[in-house]
Formats: sequence, structure tokens, C-alpha cells
Amino acid sequence: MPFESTPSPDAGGGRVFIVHLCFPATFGSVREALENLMSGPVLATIPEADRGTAQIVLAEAMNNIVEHAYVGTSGEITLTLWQAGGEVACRITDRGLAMPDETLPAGRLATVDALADLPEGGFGWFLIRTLSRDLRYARYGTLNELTFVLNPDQSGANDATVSIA
Amino acid sequence: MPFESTPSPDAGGGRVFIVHLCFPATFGSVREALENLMSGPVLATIPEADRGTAQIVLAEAMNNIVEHAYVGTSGEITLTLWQAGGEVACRITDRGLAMPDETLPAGRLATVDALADLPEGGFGWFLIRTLSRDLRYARYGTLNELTFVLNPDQSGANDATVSIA
Amino acid sequence: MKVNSETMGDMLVVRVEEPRIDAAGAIQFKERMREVTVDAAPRVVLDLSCVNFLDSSGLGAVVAVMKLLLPGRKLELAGLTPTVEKVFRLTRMDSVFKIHPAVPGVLRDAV
Amino acid sequence: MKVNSETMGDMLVVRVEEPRIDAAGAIQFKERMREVTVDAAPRVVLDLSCVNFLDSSGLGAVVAVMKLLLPGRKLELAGLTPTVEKVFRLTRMDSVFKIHPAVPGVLRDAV
Ligand SMILES: Nc1ncnc2c1ncn2[C@@H]1O[C@H](COP(=O)(O)OP(=O)(O)O)[C@@H](O)[C@H]1O
Ligand SMILES: Nc1ncnc2c1ncn2[C@@H]1O[C@H](COP(=O)(O)OP(=O)(O)O)[C@@H](O)[C@H]1O
Repeated sequence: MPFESTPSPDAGGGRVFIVHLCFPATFGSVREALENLMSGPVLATIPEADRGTAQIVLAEAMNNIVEHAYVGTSGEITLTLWQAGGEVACRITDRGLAMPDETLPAGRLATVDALADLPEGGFGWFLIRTLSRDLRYARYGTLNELTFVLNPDQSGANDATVSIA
Repeated sequence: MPFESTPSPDAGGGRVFIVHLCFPATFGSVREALENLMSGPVLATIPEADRGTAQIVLAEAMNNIVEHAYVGTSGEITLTLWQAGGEVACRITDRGLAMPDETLPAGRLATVDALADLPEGGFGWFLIRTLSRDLRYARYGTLNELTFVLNPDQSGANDATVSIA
Repeated sequence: MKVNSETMGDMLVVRVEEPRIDAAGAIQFKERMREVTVDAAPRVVLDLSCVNFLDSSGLGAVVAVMKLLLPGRKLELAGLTPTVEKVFRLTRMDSVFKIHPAVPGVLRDAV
Repeated sequence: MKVNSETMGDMLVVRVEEPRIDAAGAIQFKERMREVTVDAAPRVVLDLSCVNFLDSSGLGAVVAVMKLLLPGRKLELAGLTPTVEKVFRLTRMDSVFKIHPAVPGVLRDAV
């Protein structure tokens, strides 16, 4: 139960917004979910820039599931967002392959000298780590669960490349 | 537990969309919630006309809470929508006054002869009854709970004015 | 509540330039309508083509405006969008108001 | 994937007329860019002012296009919207590409 601290919806005392989506793990469905989330009630009340951050992190996490967890097969993604006071907690699950070694990819940026050596991928986990906090991965039986809180403040951007498992 | 039959979000087998909002019971907050819901992921995938129906029923139910349940006081509304296969189940709660006699208003249309006698209100529960099915009201302690499934098909429009408690 | 009113022959055409007439705006709507119809022509046509949502409070306000004009003046409606049309139809108010698909042309078909 | 390309002096300006370059569209983007840059001028400016979202697949595709033009031709960027700018900045790709606030004027400041 990763979100014991998120405000209970029935506790009263303010605005709480929750959305839960379950949809097929395809790039097209991920795009559709993101587009609708951006204008929906859960993210509509946070600042425009934070909505952009939310879209980056959610896109990276869910596209990785399509690309890696369900590589060569099909399945579903569930996405749950809790928003209260502008803070957005996220839970994403799938039933595909486990993360390599059942730990989160390091997400370090590569350093290269020549333009021709620049990587065309591998930015995903770097972006997720940079723009989130309390990032956790767990595998329960066949379920992969990723939980985190959106972190629109990027002052920790440099740390994110080093302080990782 | 009114929605035992709604598909479980983790059950797999297709798209399921859930949104839960908790906000202050004011006409302005109700309007804002409705506007954002119309473009959000839970209702974005149902037909335009059904989204219109959803907006009518949800507006009537929530504005009644602002106007009657919380008359002279303030409080919160929680709204939960479940959508799967285009079918939308709804749960609305408040902690205001109970319904008169703890039953749902009949929601009959008045019949009048002169224009000057036309009512300017009392359409709310008629619209809710006409555009929903499995409509139930329950009071648990200080909590009022209204549950229903949206019924965009209006073939039962006439029945709705008679088949009521 | 933005409304635009214009006299066309024997009609006063009032166009509501808002996307909603709902519980949060019904009172302002009634007030604005009272103002613009003070010296109104015998026929007032309410153009609702910009309004994509109207709830029962909005419907009540339209009924109230119709009564304000009594006796002697008539309120007609034009340009109902689908959800607004549904509210009028379900509540049978479509039999109370003359409803035009669009604002009737003054010269062409002032019925 | 709609792109519009136009030669302006020594530049080929390619304007992406889509709101997103994401995992669902990155391959088509790369393909279209390959087509329109076949006989390109030595300087290609990618106008991203219509693009309000780009994810790491889109970023990878932009890097791939830059490499396609090697050796001899340069890819520059223009008109980054806030979220797109953030992705370039966080991944340090803003130090790899010359980034213009808007498409540089051919006569005024063809740097
Ligand atoms: N959701 C996932 N499930 C399983 N494996 C994953 C998942 N996400 C990432 N991986 C593994 O971690 C690696 C790094 O991911 P990432 O930084 O996003 O780069 P990219 O996706 O561009 O390869 C991937 O190449 C893959 O092997
Ligand atoms: N949510 C509610 N809580 C308590 N009482 C209510 C609620 N909704 C309706 N009522 C009661 O039922 C009556 C009928 O409601 P309705 O048909 O919506 O007409 P109106 O709201 O226009 O009066 C109200 O006048 C009120 O007394």
C-alpha cells in the first residue's frame, strides 16, 4: 500500500481528485490516455508546467511498459493518479516482464564525445528519476508496480543521475 | 457496496476508467468539475450525446446537494464514476441533510393549464430519474449516498414518471 | 453573463454568448434578460446557439423570463444545441416554447 | 505525420505540423524527415513551434535525424514550447543542438 499518506477521499477537508485507467498497452492507447488526462479534472487544476512534467513522466513510464515489459506480447496497463493540494501521486501496474534484476534502471545520462555516438534512447528512466520522488518498483507475483510522486521542482536534477541504486 | 458488478480495475480484459473527485459543495465547483469531466479520460471515450446525458444527470444531482442538502451551510461532495464498455456507473455522496423521509423525490412533471402557472423548478429529479437506472439513495449515519447507472436510452422516459417509490 | 441583443423588425433577438446557463449563472441570466427586454418588441427570440449546456436551473430561468414578458409579449427560442434540446424535450418544455432551428430571417420568414 | 518544408536561402526549414512527437509517431517522424531532407541544404532548421509534447522516443528520433544529416549538414531547432524545451534541457541535448527561439529570418539574421 504505497499511498497510505495520500489524503483519504472521504476524509473531507479539501479537494481530492483520483483517476484510475485500465487500457491496452499500446503506444496509441498511451497517447490517448495522456491527451485525455491533460484536460481531465485530476490534472486540470495544477499549473500548466506541472501538467507538462506529469505528461513526460507518465509517457516514459508507460511507453517503457509497452516497449519492454510487454515486448512481443500484449497486455494491459493500469494507471492511478491521486491529486490533492497540487501534489500528484502515481501508481502504474502491468503484468509483463519484470524489470531486469527486479530493480529500476539506473537512468544515467551517457557522456559521449562525437555527435555520431550520441544515443537515440535510454533517456526514459533518467527523465522519470529526475521528475519524480519516492520512486519505487515492486513485483507481486506477476504484477509490476511502479509508484512515485511527481516532482516538478528540478533543483535535484543533477543528484538524480548519481543517487541511485 | 452498490457496484459489486462493475468490472474490477485489476481484473483485466478491457478498458476501465474511474474518476473520483472530492470538492466543496458550491455551484461554481460543481460547474468546474463538470467542465473538466467532459474532457477527461473517463467520459472522453463515450459518444458525445451520452456525455451530454452524463452532464445533465450529474449537474442535477450535485446542484441539488448544494441547494438542499447543504442549505445554509457548507460541506463537500464526492463524485465517483466508473466507465467500462461505454456504461457509466456513478456514486455521489455528501454529509448534508437527509432526503425528505429518507427517500428519493418522486420527480414527476407538473401539469398546468396556464403559462403563468408553469413551474420554474422541480425538474431536477425528473431528469435524474429519466436518464438513469438502478437509482438508489441510502443514508449511512451522516453520509448521503446516491448511486445509479447512466441510461442514455430514453425509451423509458414516460415510465420514469410513474414507476417510483 | 454576456448577452447581445438586437432589434430586427418586430423581433428582439437576444443571443447568449456563454457556453452554459447553469445553477452557477441562472440568476445573472435572468437579471440580464430582465434588463435587455425592458422595452422589448412584442416578440423576443432567445438565440441559444452558443450554449452547449443548460441544466434545470437554466431551464427554470428561461421559464421565468417567459413569464416576465407576460402578458402581451412572447419568448421564442432558436439554435438549441443537442444537450439543451434534450433538456427541453424531456421536460416537455418544447411544447411550451416556439423553437426555431435558427434565428428566423426578418425579411425571409418572419412567421 | 504532417511536416511542411521550405527552402530559405541556405536553410531548409521543416515545420512539424503535429501537436506531438511521441512513441506512437517517432518512426513516422524519422521517415518523413529522411524524405524531406534527401537533397537538403547544408543547414536544416526544425521548427517545433506547433509541437507541445515530445517524449524520449521523439527526442531519440530528433537525434537520429541529426545523425542522418552527418557528415556535412547541420540540424538546428527552433520554436521549442515549454514542455519540449524541458525535455531537451534535462537531457542536456540543449548543448548538442543550436536552438533558436524562432526560425531565424533569412535576410535579417542568417547566422
Ligand atoms: N517497464 C519495464 N519493464 C521491463 N524492463 C524495462 C522496463 N523499462 C525499462 N526496462 C529495461 O531498462 C532499460 C532502460 O530503459 P530506458 O532508460 O527507458 O531506455 P530505453 O527505453 O530507451 O531503452 C531498457 O532497455 C529495458 O531493458
Ligand atoms: N440532495 C438533496 N438533499 C436533500 N433534499 C433534497 C435533495 N434533492 C432534493 N431534495 C428535496 O426534494 C425536492 C425536489 O427536488 P427537485 O426535483 O430537484 O426540485 P428543485 O431542486 O428544483 O426544488 C427539493 O425541493 C428538496 O426539498
